[in-house]
Amino acid sequence: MQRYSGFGLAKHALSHHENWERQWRNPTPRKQYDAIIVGGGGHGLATAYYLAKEHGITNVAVVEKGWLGGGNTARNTTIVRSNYLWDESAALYEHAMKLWEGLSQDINYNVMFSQRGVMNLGHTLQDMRDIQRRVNANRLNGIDSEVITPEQIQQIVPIMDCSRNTRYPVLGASWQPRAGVARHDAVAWGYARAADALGVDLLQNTEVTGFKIRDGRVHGVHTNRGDIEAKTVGCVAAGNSGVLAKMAGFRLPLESHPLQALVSEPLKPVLDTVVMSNHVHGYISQTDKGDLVIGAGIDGYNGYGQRGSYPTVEHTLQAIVELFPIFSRVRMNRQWGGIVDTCPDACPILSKTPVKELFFNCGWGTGGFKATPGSGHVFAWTLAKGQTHPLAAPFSIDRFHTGALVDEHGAAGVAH
Amino acid sequence: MSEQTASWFNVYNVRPETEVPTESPLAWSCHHSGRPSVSEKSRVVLRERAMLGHLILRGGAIMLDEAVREVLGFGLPGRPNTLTRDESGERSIQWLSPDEWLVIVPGGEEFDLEGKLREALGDAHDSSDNHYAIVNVSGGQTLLELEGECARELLMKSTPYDVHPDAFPVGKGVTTIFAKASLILRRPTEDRWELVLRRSFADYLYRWILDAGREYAIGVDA
Amino acid sequence: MFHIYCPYCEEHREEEEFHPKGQAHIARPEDPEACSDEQWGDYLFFRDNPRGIHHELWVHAVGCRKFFNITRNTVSYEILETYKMGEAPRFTAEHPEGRPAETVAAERTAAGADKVERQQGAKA
Amino acid sequence: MSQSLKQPNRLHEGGRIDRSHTLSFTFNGTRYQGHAGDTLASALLSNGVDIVNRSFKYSRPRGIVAAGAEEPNALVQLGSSEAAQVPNVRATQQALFEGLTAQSTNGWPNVQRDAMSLIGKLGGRFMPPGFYYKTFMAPASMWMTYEKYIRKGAGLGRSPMERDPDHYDHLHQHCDLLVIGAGPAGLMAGLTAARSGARVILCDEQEEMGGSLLDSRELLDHQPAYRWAERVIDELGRLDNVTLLPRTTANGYHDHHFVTLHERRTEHLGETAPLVDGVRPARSRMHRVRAGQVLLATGAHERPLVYGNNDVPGNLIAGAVSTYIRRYGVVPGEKLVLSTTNDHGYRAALDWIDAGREVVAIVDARRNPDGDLVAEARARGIRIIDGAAVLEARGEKRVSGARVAAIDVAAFKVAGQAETLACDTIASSGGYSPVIHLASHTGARPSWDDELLGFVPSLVKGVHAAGSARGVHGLAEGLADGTAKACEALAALGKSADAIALPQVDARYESTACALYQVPHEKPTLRAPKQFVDLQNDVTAAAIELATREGFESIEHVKRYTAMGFGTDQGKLGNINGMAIAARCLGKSIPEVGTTVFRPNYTPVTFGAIAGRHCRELFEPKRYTALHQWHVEHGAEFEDVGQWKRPWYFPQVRPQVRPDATNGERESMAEAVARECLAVREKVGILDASTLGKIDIQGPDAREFLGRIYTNKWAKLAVGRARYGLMCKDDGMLMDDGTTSCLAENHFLMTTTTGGAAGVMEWLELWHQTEWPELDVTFTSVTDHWATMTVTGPEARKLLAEITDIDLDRDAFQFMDWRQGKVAGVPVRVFRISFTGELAYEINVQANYAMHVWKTLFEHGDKYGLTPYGTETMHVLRAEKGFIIAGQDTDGSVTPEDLGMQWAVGYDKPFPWVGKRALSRSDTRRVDRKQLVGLKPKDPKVVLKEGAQIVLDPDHAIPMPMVGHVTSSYYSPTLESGFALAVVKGGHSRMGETVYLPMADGKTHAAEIVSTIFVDPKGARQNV
Repeated sequence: MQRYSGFGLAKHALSHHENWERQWRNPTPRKQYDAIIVGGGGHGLATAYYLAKEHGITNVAVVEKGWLGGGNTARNTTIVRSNYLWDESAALYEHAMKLWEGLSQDINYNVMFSQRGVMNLGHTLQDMRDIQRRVNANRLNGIDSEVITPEQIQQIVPIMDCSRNTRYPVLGASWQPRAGVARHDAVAWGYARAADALGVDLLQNTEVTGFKIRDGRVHGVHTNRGDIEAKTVGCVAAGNSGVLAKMAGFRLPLESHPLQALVSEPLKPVLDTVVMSNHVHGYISQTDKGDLVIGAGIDGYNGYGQRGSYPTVEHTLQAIVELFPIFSRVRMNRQWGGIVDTCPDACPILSKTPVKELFFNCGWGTGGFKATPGSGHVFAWTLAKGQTHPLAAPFSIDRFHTGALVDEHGAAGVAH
Repeated sequence: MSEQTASWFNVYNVRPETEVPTESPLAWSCHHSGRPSVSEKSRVVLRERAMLGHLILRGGAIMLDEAVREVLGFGLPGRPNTLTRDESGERSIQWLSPDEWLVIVPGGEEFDLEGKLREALGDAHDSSDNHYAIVNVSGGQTLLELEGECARELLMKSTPYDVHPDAFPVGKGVTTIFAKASLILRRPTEDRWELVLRRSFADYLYRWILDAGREYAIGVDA
Repeated sequence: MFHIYCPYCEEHREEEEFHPKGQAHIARPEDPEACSDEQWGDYLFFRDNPRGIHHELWVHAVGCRKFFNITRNTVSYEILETYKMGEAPRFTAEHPEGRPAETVAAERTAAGADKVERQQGAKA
Repeated sequence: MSQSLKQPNRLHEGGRIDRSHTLSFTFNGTRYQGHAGDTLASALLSNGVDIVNRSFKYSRPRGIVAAGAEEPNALVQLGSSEAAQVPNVRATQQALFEGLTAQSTNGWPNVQRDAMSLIGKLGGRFMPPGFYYKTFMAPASMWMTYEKYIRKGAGLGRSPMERDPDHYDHLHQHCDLLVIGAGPAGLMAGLTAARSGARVILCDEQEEMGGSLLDSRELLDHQPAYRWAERVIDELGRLDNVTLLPRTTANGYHDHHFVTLHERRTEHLGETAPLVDGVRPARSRMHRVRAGQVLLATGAHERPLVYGNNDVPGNLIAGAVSTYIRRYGVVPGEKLVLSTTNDHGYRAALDWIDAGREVVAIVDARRNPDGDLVAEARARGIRIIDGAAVLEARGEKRVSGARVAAIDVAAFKVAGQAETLACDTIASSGGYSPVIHLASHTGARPSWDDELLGFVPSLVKGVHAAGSARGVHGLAEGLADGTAKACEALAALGKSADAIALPQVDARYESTACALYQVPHEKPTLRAPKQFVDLQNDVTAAAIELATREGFESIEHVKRYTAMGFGTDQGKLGNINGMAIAARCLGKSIPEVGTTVFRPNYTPVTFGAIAGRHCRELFEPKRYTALHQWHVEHGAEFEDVGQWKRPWYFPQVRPQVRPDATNGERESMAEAVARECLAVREKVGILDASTLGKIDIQGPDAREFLGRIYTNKWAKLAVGRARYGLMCKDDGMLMDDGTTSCLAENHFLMTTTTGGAAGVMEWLELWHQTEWPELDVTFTSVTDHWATMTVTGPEARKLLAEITDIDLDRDAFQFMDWRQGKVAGVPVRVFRISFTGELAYEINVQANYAMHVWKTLFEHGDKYGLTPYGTETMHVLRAEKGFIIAGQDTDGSVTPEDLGMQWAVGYDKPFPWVGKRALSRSDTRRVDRKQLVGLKPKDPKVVLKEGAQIVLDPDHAIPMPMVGHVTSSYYSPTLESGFALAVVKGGHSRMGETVYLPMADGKTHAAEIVSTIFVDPKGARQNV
């Protein structure tokens, strides 16, 4: 693998950039692999990378029906934080956070992880109780998190309307300084390049059409480019997980919903942190290019169309203008939708399935991007050992039968 | 004291027999937001018809139609989203759902009407064939009238429902979205729209209508 | 934004008047106590989530307040039909072009039309 | 301020501007003049302003390239005052108005001399696509510092820093046919539909309707084409069934033919909306259109050619040159070289020469073109160089020449010796791309047409395209297509329309265009002068080639790696060229490389317009009770509960609070709440409880229904009695609670929590309509009908007795009874329900009479110390009694058993009620579930923080195992101590144990686990 550095860049510039190598190969599928990962998004690529790097399993294929990182990795609002309420989810997201903190160096690809802080606003007394509860839990779990006052909020974000005149005045916020944003596409590309360098085959335009299952055990997949055998198959297909599960003969407690987002035209920097409000329903940050990136709500119906309903966008912009009256004359450039696979408890599934050696990693809902390194890391462990990683154990499918749900609706970022 | 008309249901007159001060759902709004006066420039005029009698009828259409004809002298609207009125226009019945109607009558008539309807419908406490319900909701809603050349445009600013005469002929009435609340919108005559609002949303809707009507020099008829 | 035909109001209304309530035709087990934890969990949480034709329960929340079903394509978002509670869909994954209305009606009669089908969305 | 009053490039005649109406405006600090009818762009060109901006990445000087929505460079910051600032306004779409003030969005210290351009020149090389990803990684700790500097270069325009003085609104529209675009096809379609009587909306994004007819060289009915357009527009304007919307852009196509149109109502008049009759109209308006059918007559965008230094000011697309000359009377230069691949581009040269300026040459990539326009150009004596193209532009701040050479298109190489032609303007035309954006918003993928050399829209049911929008480019053909497609659309609605006769138009022969996207250069692309594809994001052909070399093979990867098409123009000019270049690099065809997906908006729309009137005071409804005015007049502070405004507490104004206080100071919240609490415990208080949800339930099966939906029993509740009930979801978790009273055998009144009211109502309907339709029962919301006031405290009976005819004797009217009677002369129902633990009467009165009853109570209440109290006091009092608040003490993961409320669970009810089955699941049976308990702080002065986490071992290292948290916590003036409710793992079996609460300030509080009932555990006080 060509090592990336400022010095290297200068060297290439002198040769008119004619000698850059491919970031990853475009291999022909082999007949057999040790492990197949279905889904070439951030989570799947991270899984492949950690399988190769941490477990020495390099005979791995990532099977992707479209282009790498083309699903929710390409469509999210890039927020990274770990201030989740319950011990189980906080541990998983904090595991991810620690990996984020060294990720660019680990994979030699600048994912532009910018720890500019995330605040979750509270607008009602109950919001503030929930914030206190979550922040206190975070603190005792060793996660940086604090409750800040409207005055402190106003200092961090001078352009926000923190007055008493708004419909739902800002009463306070939780604040995680280590949280922030990252460059979403680069995460997929960086993992892809690093996994490829370790020998992983990244098979794009390869669609799984079925699973080879004998005696209750998976033996590989059928694809539009032929059958591929493997001892272990891990599915990391977000919104399409339900479709894959159906192919394997079982159902999941998942529904795929549209989740919309939008960006403004590029503006000179005016907002240096990430602001989220469940109550008035919008979250916002500004990219290094100057776009305001704004997340809207989930539409209530199932949808694979990568678009949602217009009123959802209207509500979000009303909320943004309510919080930031100065943005009234700023213009929305583009909107789009992702497909989020949501669980009834707003927590993921990292689990064995009724089919032996077939594992699923899905149900991240609105929390997928921020979990990418952690999800890949524990899922690689799970695939390598054939048993669930301790951090993943609370997130098995069984919980929907026993009732041991981990209800994160309050912290999931989008109120439901 | 208690004026129960049927032992199976608790029905009584919620209106005081003696004169006591009353406040319509818009009392606070008129006090707080004022009442822009009607002028020659007013292209929309708003008027509250406060303190009317509002009853919800629930049950089978055929059974209720018979009773209503007997008591009020006119029948239930036959089609969804329509309303019927008596000759004076003072009493109306609107379709709300396949088993639900809104009856609006002059204030003070509602209790008497409920009694008569219950009498006409008979004792339906244990037979599943003729279950019905009547609920007095007079304190919970109020009726606004909207007139003027720009009334329709004001509605277009406020509701996604199609208010074009082709889609909303006289005699139609619907429950729909209005701004960020819901209300009942009806068109009893060629030139008049009626809005039936819920009490707790009345102030919001009043302020919305004044705001949307400002460019039409909206006036409020006292 | 969807334009939804309410089978009770007998006209199209804007999506803003409706609430989606999840997958349709999910009946509560007759005898919950006889269910295993697994069966009960399946009833509460496990859904089809198809890519393509899907039957959904909606309610005309700001309108007639009636629940009804929609057959909708979850990719194109095209609504193929709406139908009242207790009725069967004409359009299904097996019959994407739609079965003749008579066939559906005949099936209903055979199944006992007087027995209203119980069907409901998520209750958890 | 400098001034320039000449307009050197303005023609003396022609165009659609009003020369008698001069407007002055300021750009980058210089005053200029233009005319009514100008856009900012045409006015700048008429004044000879070449550099309008600096490019985003390389800071290269940039000029105006296009004349419409596709313009990538001419983005300006508009506004003379802070509040009126609008960032990133496209000068080609901004009508000129008197006093317009604009600035370039980039360029420091100014666009003429930009300090950053040096970096662009030297450093450009070091900024290939993706360079961020390859650098700034070491050391890890430095990224935030690097980023700080990178961010300095971010953005185009800037956000205003003050509140918007304008407002915006929405108009909900409905029509049979929505026609988007009022060019030849759109006007014909609109006219066809309009004459049929259908409801038609015709919108067009430009200042004036007519589209290409406004600058056409062709004649319709033997007159200039615009005359025909004017006649049609006039006819349409007089029809009642037609809504004409000029200055209106269809920006988003949503499902089921829901289209959003953005109408710029006042943006051509000033930077803020001017007052009309003292009222400020909406600055712009979103039309939310629900259409039966939609016809897209959105035309086509011309593609520029990609050649070296094609970004130097003076490079324009050919069509824009024609538009500026014919529509605005502006010639944007002296000497023109035209580089084209098609006949249509020749118009620019003909218009140029008509304007009396010099055409140096037409460079045509085709060999021996023979169309009518070519012949006309030859006849006018213009030099035509065929089989050739402009390889690169010369000049830095303005084109000074064009290097031209023969090329071999198929082999992608230069085929002859280059010649440099002196010129100041290069116009290029690489063909026409149908404007397919709106069609692709629907999710339909466009398909490539090899003959048209462009993507044509795929259309979902109900969408039609006509004219150039679907590749039907000729004028006669476009007109005919418009009327035909309108007939088709109306037929789909079951309406008939007659095709209308076409105006007379001369047939014209056009020779075939050739496919050329990137012009070859003698040097390989990576070494050639920069060939820009996406001008706004500084994406070059070399960048695309490099991306493909690095393995970015999907067009989506190419776009994302290079940022192509991510600008505010969304790649209207460059995307097709970029795809074609990617295809060339990958050795694939364009359709193999695939299409890109367009998303709303077609052009950017302000947040304000999308938000509409739902701002500030009207952002969301505030719901008020019938007693709101009284609360306001008595100084209440309010709490938001759902959409309701509830009195939180009533701080009193007292003459002297502290020795140092000034007169008239109000109580603190703690003081007010303590006073209110004591008033209830010792005298009598009153609460406005009107916000509780109230549902009237009638029917022979009402009782059965209640038994199924509540966890507890209802079979034996007698008429005249009330009962508290718990409602669970079928997962066994508590969702709501409240009392329900039996009004008559078949008649109940249910109350719900304030926030849960709507949800419970829908819940009841859900179960009734979908699961138990055989039950005869109906539900009607009466929340707003009844106002509810709670009179509670030891003196409540005495007070109420003064003004009621109800027998309040403790045996005649017992706890959990309700009675009917009069209070203050008004018929009411009174419920002996207590949420405070004191003697309490909840009065339900028809809301119109509520204020009278409330005031009468106060008239009589003074002597008993009647005190109004708010939600905070209500919370303290109920918590002292261990009464829960659903949603505060529960969070969706709590069962009735967790709450210790087994007494409210009907284990032996015959019907398997909602929530029952879940109570026997393995997780629900765990003994270490979190259970509701009371907490008594060891230090009575301490009020634990709600949300504080509970641990058993305060000395445990982080991460600390947590066993629960505080759900409710208050200071009790009755106990003179803090107290709390909490959920604790296995809490019910930990009574008396000590737990710890480590706080953020470093303190750790200790508390004892106690019963949830702190005051009057036997309930004697409420039974008096």
